[in-house]
Amino acid sequence: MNIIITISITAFIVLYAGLFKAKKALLPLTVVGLLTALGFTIGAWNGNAVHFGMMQTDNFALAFSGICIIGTLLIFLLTQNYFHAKSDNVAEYFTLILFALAGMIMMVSYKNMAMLFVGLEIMSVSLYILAGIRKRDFASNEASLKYFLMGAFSTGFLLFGITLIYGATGSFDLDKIQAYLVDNSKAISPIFYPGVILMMIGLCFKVGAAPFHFWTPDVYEGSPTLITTFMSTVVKTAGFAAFLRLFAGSFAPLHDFWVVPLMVIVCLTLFIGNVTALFQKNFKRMLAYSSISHAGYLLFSLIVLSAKSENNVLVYAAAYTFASIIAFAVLILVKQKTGSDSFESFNGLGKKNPLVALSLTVAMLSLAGIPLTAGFIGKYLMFLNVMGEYQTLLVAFAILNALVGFYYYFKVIVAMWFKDGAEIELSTPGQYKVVLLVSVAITLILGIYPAIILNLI
Amino acid sequence: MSTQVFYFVATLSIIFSLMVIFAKNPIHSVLYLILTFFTFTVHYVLLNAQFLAVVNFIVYMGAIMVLFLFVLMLLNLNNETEPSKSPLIKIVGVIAGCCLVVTLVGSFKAASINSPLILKNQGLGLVENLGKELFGPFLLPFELSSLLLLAAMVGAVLLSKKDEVEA
Amino acid sequence: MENLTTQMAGVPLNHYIYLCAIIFTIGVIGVLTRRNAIVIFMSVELMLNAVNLLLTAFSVHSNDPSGQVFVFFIMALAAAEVAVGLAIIVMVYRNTKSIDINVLNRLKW
Amino acid sequence: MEQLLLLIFLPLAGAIITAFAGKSAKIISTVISVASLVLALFIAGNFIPDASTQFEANLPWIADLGIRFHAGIDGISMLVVLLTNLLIPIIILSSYKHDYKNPAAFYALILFMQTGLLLVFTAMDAFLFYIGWEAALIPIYFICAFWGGKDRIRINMKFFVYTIAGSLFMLMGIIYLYLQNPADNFDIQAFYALNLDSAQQGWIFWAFFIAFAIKMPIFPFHTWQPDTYTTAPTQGTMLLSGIMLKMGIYGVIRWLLPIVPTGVQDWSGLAMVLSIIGIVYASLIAFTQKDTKRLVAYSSIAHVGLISAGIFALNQQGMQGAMVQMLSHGINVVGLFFVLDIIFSRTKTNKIEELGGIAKAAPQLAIVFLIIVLGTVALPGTNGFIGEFLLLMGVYNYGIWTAAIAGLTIIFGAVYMLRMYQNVMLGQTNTLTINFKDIQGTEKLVLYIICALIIILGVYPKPLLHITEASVQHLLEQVNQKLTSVK
Amino acid sequence: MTIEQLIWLVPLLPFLGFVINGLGRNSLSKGLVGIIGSGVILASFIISVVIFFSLQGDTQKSHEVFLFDWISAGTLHIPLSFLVDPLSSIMLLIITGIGFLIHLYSTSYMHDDEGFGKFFSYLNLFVFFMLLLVLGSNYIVMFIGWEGVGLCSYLLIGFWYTNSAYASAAKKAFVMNRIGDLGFLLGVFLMFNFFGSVEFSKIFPQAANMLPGNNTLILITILLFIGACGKSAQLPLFTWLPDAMAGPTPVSALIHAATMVTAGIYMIARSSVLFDLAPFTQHIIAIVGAATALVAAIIALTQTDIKKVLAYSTVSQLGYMFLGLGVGAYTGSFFHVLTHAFFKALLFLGAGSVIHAMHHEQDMRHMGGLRKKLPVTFLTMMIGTIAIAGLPPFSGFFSKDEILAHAFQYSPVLWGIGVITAFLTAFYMFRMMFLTFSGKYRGTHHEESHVHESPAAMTTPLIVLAVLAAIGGIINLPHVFGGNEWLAHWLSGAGVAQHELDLSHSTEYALMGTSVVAAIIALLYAYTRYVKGARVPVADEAPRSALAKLSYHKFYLDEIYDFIITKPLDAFSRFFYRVIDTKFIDGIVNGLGWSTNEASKGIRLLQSGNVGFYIFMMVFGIVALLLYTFLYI
Repeated sequence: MNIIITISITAFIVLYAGLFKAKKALLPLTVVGLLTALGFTIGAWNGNAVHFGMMQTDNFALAFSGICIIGTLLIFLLTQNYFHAKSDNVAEYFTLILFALAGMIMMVSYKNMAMLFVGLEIMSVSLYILAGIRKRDFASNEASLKYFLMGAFSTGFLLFGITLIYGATGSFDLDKIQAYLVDNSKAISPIFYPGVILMMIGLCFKVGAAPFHFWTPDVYEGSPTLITTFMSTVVKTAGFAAFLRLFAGSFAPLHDFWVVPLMVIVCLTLFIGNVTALFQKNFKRMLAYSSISHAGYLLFSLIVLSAKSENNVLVYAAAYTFASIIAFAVLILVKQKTGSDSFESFNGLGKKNPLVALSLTVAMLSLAGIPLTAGFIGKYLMFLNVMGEYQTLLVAFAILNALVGFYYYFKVIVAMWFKDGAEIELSTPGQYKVVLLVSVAITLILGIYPAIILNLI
Repeated sequence: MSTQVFYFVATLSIIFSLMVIFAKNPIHSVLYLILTFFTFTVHYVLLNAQFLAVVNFIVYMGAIMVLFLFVLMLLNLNNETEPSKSPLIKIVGVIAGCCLVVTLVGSFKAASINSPLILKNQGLGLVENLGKELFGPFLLPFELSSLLLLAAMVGAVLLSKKDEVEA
Repeated sequence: MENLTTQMAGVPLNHYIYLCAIIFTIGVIGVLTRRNAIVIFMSVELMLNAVNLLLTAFSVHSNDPSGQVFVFFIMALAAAEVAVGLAIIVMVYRNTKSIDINVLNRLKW
Repeated sequence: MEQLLLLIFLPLAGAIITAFAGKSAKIISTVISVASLVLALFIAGNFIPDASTQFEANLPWIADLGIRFHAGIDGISMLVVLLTNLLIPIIILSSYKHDYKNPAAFYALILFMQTGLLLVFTAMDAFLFYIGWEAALIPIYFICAFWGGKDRIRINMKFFVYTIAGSLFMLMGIIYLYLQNPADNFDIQAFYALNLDSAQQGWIFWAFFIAFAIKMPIFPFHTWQPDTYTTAPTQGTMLLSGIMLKMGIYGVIRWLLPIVPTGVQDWSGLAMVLSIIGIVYASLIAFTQKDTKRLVAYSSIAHVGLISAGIFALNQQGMQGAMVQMLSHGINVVGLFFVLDIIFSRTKTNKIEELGGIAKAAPQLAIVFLIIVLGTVALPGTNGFIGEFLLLMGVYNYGIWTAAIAGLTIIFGAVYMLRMYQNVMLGQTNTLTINFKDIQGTEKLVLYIICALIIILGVYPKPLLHITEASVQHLLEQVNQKLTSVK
Repeated sequence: MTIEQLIWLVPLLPFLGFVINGLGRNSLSKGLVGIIGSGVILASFIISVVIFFSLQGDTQKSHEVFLFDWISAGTLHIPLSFLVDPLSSIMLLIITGIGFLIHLYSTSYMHDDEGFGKFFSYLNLFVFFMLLLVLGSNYIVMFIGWEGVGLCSYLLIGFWYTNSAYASAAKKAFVMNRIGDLGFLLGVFLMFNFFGSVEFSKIFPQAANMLPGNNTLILITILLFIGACGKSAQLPLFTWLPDAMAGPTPVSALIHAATMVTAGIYMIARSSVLFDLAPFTQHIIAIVGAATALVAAIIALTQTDIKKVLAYSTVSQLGYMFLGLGVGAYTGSFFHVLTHAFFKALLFLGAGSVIHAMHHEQDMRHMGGLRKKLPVTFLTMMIGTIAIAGLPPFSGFFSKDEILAHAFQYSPVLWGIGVITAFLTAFYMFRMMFLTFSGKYRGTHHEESHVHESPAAMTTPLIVLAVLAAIGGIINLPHVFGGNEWLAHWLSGAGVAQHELDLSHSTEYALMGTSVVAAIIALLYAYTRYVKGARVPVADEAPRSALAKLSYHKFYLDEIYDFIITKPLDAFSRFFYRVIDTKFIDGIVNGLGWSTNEASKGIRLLQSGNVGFYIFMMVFGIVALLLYTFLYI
């Protein structure tokens, strides 16, 4: 509860600070607010409190809240020199990001469909706006409108799903829904099943799983890079937490029913994400496809439900989030200097900017899943989970896709280190350095000694 | 006899909603949509959900649709210039829709849920009842939906106002 | 009024489901077949309304007011979405002088 | 235990220091690598040649996943550890004449790779083994792709994806074994004790075998290798051929045979056939190669084919032959590539037909090259003979025809190696080779060390055989015991 | 000093010579190199003599000297140990004795060569390996020497490596030897499997208790024989030996006539216990030996290079020895090894002397009338020629006739081939002598004035060898001539027991008479043709009769091998590389990558940018999922 309140209040304060043109104070205020929220998160650890029967801040919720808050914090640090040059509505942007974060906190800790719905929509509406904040930029416009239209469309399905489940169970409460499933395991209302499927569709859309992923590449590419960072990391993590809370929790008794379509979705997602990413010439778009493929890996945790599923998602999401933040941070730097986000603009980056290039290399290795990085541990846990029920073919398929992944992740490594380029020297602001170092440190620590996070939930 | 009212209104709902999507002129679409919403209001009344009926009438027909209309007028889109999609896409779209409705209804196995709708509590849809519910168990989402509205407000302002720096 | 509603008792629940499914699908068809962003958006509103009606029907059926409360939330969302959505459409229109979604194809492949 | 940890992590520490050393990276890395050689020799000196695992380090690592940092040295490990720590300083020394750009990164990567290799060779925990396996791959990829020659990016990408494809399937196998293991850990002894039925063993066999076969490489998984060897910088080629391919062989011995003996038994026929096809096939291809590095690359495939054939023969001679040959091949192939590098650095060509008559201008080089060639063609009295003799004997015990075909390697090997030697070194000098400078300085040092090793190990191989004997015997007993218990 | 204490010095001394000369090849003076090189061999020779005599006085004829454990793996234990017995002690004498003479000769012959030091170090190394070969107490140590001498042969044939034809000849020798070596090695493996050991002292006693005709033994012996074929230049592997004449002449004398090429005979004689139990193999050996003898002799008839004639003659004589081995005349063959070592070394050294005098001209068509210029060379070579032609009482007569007598007993056909070969041998040898030494000098006058007799360092070995070639026959004088067959008795101490000859004395006389008559006819024919008729072989391109062409072109064996082995292998090589490897296997690998890439190109088009399409796809997915739901419930 405190977390949401803190974040909301921070948002208001920032909004008002913007009103009073206190531009310099925005970032410190935000950071203080987020750190406070983080403090509350840690403070509530093991509390497992239920708020108004609507929110449950169990460790699952807190852990994901923590990741979301830290991720957002890092992204805020990346705002240095980012918005200021283009606009003087920085305070509004900050506010919207914070609102979105508040929505995500709701998504990771809901106990009632209403909370899920409200949280999801707070987040989505904020993102629709954030995607379009480059008002004069066609790409940004397009991204915003596409996201909005498709997002609203998918919300319809999500709502239909919620309605059907309500119709079947007479309640929006997750526990009651689960109790309904357990009590009536022989006579579940036939409208419950389509309800589950429709909710799955709605959530798949939010996390960008095929065939509901189509918005992802376009929106990621068109949005301002920083917003893309936010969308592809924190937002995605929250989406998965919501997905997991529902399906690994309430709908778990129906696992046999929804696992088959989910498997199809996983395979499609992996295949389309990886294979399409292969041919991309644009780093940002490649990252968008890569985020699709990571959605596929993350969904592995739902294919075999175990006590570890939730924690596995946490590890994977953490690995993915921090690696992606590095990638996008470097992308922002490169784009600021070269004006392009194609692979070519990374050529020869390693010569003049070893720190940046090294960070990006670590990030790419982690995304590709090379041992000693967090990404490997994440993938390993996913494979381990699925192998637990000997879904070997699925794992083999995922491995083949991971191989394709190596190709495109290494493209940028190749460009940075092995190709000759313009030898540009990036101007890396201090905050970027902090973000890079922190993210690299987290990536490596989780990769080498993941024990610290393995039993968190 | 009065069950016939439901079927009559339902038929109207369907017809009007079809008109919404098939009207060439967006303005007409909006107007048909208002009609559709009106039929919905009737449905709410039939279900004795008076509060919703009122809210639907005010918010949807009064506010939202007026906003639509306003924007259409603002953008001067009252003509029928929208280049329509090729007939093929339309046909495919309709077929896809039909498939959707068939599978949707089919997957409900709705035929099995044929218990008649009985209003057990006359006051269910009244403001009092709903208010208790809304400010009782659903207080938190209610409060938090203020964030939603605020975000939308900020966003709408942000997007609509002319940006000096960029201009 | 009360008289009317008591007489409504005869309508089976599944007929509400049929109705809402059909309206919902009409919304989907609208989204599929139209190119005008505003009309598409309206179709989405149609879908949401179908859901609203169904929720109310379920609510009445199970004698539980929470369904109707949820409809209230959906309406709140609809309002918010309309504000944002129309703002976006207006913004796009300012740049492209069109609200035809087929114009939106710079981002692809 | 401390010694082992020091052995493994000294190069890593060295890598970190070297990475920040700038210009003096060369010296620092040399010192570190020599120090680790001394350490390895010290460990070898204190090694008791029985079947036990010594210097064992067993520390908790990722407890929740049953992963421990469990490493140790037995006879089989000892030999490859020695090989690694022997070759790394040689490889570093061999780079002295080169002026690589970014030397700090270059040497740091080599040392980093050393740690990965040592992890592979000492791991007693499957997960640790896998980590080392990949940790060795990343640096070599960077070495080859950064400092390599023409078309290096595409070729190394292929190499990287190809090898990692294999290793991911191995990871699947490891996970499967872990899930089968009631003790919920990755300990090698626990894996040895597993009782899998023959279908399971077959699958595990393939999961592991493909990884190892790609690494070695065995026909038909070899096509990444000639290109990679050809384009890599010489030190990269040396690392690849001298040490890295031993990872595959070591893997077969340590992880494949004892864990899935029935699988091996069921499929060893095929593995044997592939190995033997590889011997003849690669030898034949080497006949008409026009590029010296490529020729040696193919010859390496042939040699490795023989080693794997010796292992799959599943007997003491074959296995010990494989062990000795791993070391010998490592030394010889590093020597060969170094000589080719010397020739290339002076003439700027690897084309056989453009060379000739170097022996006249550089008699010392001619002699050391000849010794290395003779070691490669397994002349008695050189290290190559001991290995090939035992290997052929092992293969012979499997079947006389297999041995006869595998034995063709001693004929074919002579053909292509001598052809190359003749065309490169003998004959009249030409414009490219007339001013060929003879070897000097570190070149001399390295080549003399290599030649000395070739001859000493050829004349007195007993220490090597002694180190491995008990462990190999134990391993084979384990395999046979398991095989009989299944029946 | 006992044998055990001395024996390791025998190989060690040449090895030291190799090391010293090898390291000091640029710093030591030529004189010193020569002294060291020859001196170590002389010292070895002296020790060998001591060993020989102490062995003679010893009741125990077989001494095994263990040095150290070399290879051990599982049940396999291979010690590095020496075996001194009558057989090896005689070989020691030949190797070190003749070796010394040739070293001495080389000090003069190679004096002007820039690779003098290198030459002596190689030569010493050769002697070392050869000694290892004969001293080894098991097949593996023998194999070290076996391959080691192959290496030295490679090095010395390719001594003048700047000539790429010479380098190719060296490579050819090495590779063809390797073919045999593989057979040898496989034989050893089989022996290890069969007997559980590779030690002579463990194998032979076991074999002695076996019955003849054991299939495994036949296989073992055939494999060993393949090894011998390679080393001792028998059909079909003999073509390397004539090419090996590319090396300096002393090398040809030492390696390719006197010692190395007889290693095969030594090995079979050593393993006579096994071969006796495998009559089938013996049959093959006899046939191969006879065929080789005949074919090589025919080729030798038309050769014009003086060394080539000698080379083919060597092959032919080696064939003789194998014929002997095949028919069970182990002592006879070994006797022939001895005498052949004397006269063939002599002939080669003589030829070397001629070549030296002619300034490295080897073509007999440019020689002639050298008798006056090179009297010592002529005389000594004549003795050698008579010896090889098998005219009594020179050594060749006795050894050859012992083989022929056994061949007759075994099969008259083989004997017939032997006699024909003897006839041909006599003919081409005298042809060579006459072409070289009689008639008129066929070079320019200017060249003629430079021709002069070789220095003493070269002629002394010639003389010593001439004496040995003349009288060498006495060591195994047969009973028919009142001899006591000393060599046969001596070798029986090493377990080399040859089949008894039960021919009547008259038959023996008749056989001898036949071969002697054949030789004399040949001599006369050669005389009339080349001295009286003063005929000179025609130029290379000149037309020849079909048979002469066949002979002159060595039955086109090189061409045939090239056509059926080298060319196809190279073609395979290219095919494997270009088609199978690059196109097929790598094509599949690359194809996977390519098709993924193509798939990527195609699939990314799905992302058309059109919202309508996206939504359509989503609806499609939704319908599919709902369909599943419909079917599930």
